[in-house]
Amino acid sequence: MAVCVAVITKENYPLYISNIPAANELKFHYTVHTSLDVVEEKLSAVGKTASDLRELYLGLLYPTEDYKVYGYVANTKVKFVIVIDSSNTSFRDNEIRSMFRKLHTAYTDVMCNPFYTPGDPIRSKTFDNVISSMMMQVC
Amino acid sequence: MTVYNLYVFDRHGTCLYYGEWNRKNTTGISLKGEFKLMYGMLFSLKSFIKKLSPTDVKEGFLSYQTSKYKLHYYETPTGIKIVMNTDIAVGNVRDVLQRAYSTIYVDFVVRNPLCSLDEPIQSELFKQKIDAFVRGLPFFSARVT
Amino acid sequence: MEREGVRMADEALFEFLHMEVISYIFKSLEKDDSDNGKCTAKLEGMGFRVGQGLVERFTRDIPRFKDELDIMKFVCKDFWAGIFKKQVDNLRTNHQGVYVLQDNRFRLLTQISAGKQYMEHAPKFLAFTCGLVRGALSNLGVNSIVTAEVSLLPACKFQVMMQRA
Amino acid sequence: MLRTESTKINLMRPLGQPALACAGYRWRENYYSHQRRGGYNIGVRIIEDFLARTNVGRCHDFRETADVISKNAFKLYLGVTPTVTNWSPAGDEFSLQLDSNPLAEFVELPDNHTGLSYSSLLCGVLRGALEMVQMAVDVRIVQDTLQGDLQTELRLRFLRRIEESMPAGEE
Repeated sequence: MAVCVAVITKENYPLYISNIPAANELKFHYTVHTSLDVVEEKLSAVGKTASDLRELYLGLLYPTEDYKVYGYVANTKVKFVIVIDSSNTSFRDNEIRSMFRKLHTAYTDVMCNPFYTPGDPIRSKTFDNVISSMMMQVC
Repeated sequence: MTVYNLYVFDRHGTCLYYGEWNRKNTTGISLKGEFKLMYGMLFSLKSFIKKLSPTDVKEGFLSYQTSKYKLHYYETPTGIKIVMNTDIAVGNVRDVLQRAYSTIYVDFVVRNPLCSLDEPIQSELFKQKIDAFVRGLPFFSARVT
Repeated sequence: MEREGVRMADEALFEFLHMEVISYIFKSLEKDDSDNGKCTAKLEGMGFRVGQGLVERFTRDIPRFKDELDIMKFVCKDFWAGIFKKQVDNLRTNHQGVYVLQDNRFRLLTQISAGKQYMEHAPKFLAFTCGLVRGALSNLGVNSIVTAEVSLLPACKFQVMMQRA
Repeated sequence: MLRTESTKINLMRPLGQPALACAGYRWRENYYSHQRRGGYNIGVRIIEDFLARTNVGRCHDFRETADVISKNAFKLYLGVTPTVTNWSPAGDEFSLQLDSNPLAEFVELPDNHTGLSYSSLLCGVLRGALEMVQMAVDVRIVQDTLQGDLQTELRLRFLRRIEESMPAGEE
């Protein structure tokens, strides 16, 4: 499924980033980082145009040669980015949507852990498990 | 029909609340002394009744009646005791006392963090509610003959 | 019906816990004879963290907010109802970043008094909620200062002053 | 306007947090005793709320008590029904097993708090509530999902019946 999943704060620093293969870390960080500009752009259009961007799911941010980058921004401005391998063409929009829902729910649970300090990098086994379920089934 | 007075005791015998409506007599002793005697009497009555009963009692005693008045008694498993004296025409008021406990005592004493549970109740809101409750009872009548 | 029951239940639990937390904090700090300010600040801080978490959950299924007023309306309706089982009765603003939320029967005060009695105790029952609102707004990206004011229980006014960066 | 769908979970949230903050990140033992004492105070009041709302009468024996705790009290306040099990031969001790513990629903203990008995609040609540209905009971947590156990298990041991004392000043 996903090759990279990232959670970014409203101040644009990462709370969580996971990617496979791990060796490509730098590349993914770059990809995610670049996508944030597109996110900002899309968000700044909210309220200015009559488009339906009041939805939390932002859709495809941009495609590269190898990947498709999707975005989702919660009401609390926390950003979620999911990167899919371009070769994986069978993906439907609905599936991406439900992945984001899952991700958002998992993040909400993290926020509700009294031992978690908002803004800290996410270190949670439960969250890790959710993410890895989204990253598996690649091959 | 009418209501004379009402007592609420805690499990240790402290009188948490006392209110009177159409009570015309006095015992001639201080209220404090009266509370003590009342509780003592209830305590003895209750334990003796338990001893007399052929089977294990669940409800305990509910009321006693003289030719002039009737004393109604309700006790929760936590030992809160509500006592109401009425004239003798009043029937079984167990559900009334139970309602006084669940909708007034619990709501305005137990759920009021400023009320400690083992001291006489200071809350004006509680006093207003219980007064309105008693005055609203079908057998309450201020016009006593 | 079932769900209704469950909802009621948790409400009572929240109430009793809130009660106990307040009494715990005030008791534990009384010994150090420190001022009440410290206790209220602690309660406020707790509310802040809870507000942050709750708002994440409460806003998960609703469309993106248009503006600040939209956010405040959400706080008065969904957020308030989710926690206190009723909406704020009145929301006013000066359109310069000050909002006043009026609750005529504030849940955490309704059992305490209907009038002036216990007025001096009211602040400690409002501190957590002030924090709750500030925490929720902060997580929604709005920094604010939240204070509460009571002139007759159980009515209560929360004033939210936006802090512009 | 009410979002009933998620309210149950919503309100569990404010529970966990202050409970913890209540401990103020003190030492573990301290947390434990504070939670127990805090729980006790809650228990003392919540039992009245419970009786008022359920109209449950006095229990005849400890088995009935166990049943009421599980089927009525836990169900009412936490929305779960723990299994009553592992009775001692004398019938004075039993366990409440919870597959899921609503109090700890979102909790993950950090590495420096691994041994923390997060739910000890529950022990205090049960002890306080039962004491008000004249039962002195010892309650402890013997299994805890937060500690990696498969379920959470509370062990309740009946100590003695608290007899109603004669009012002061009476012979």
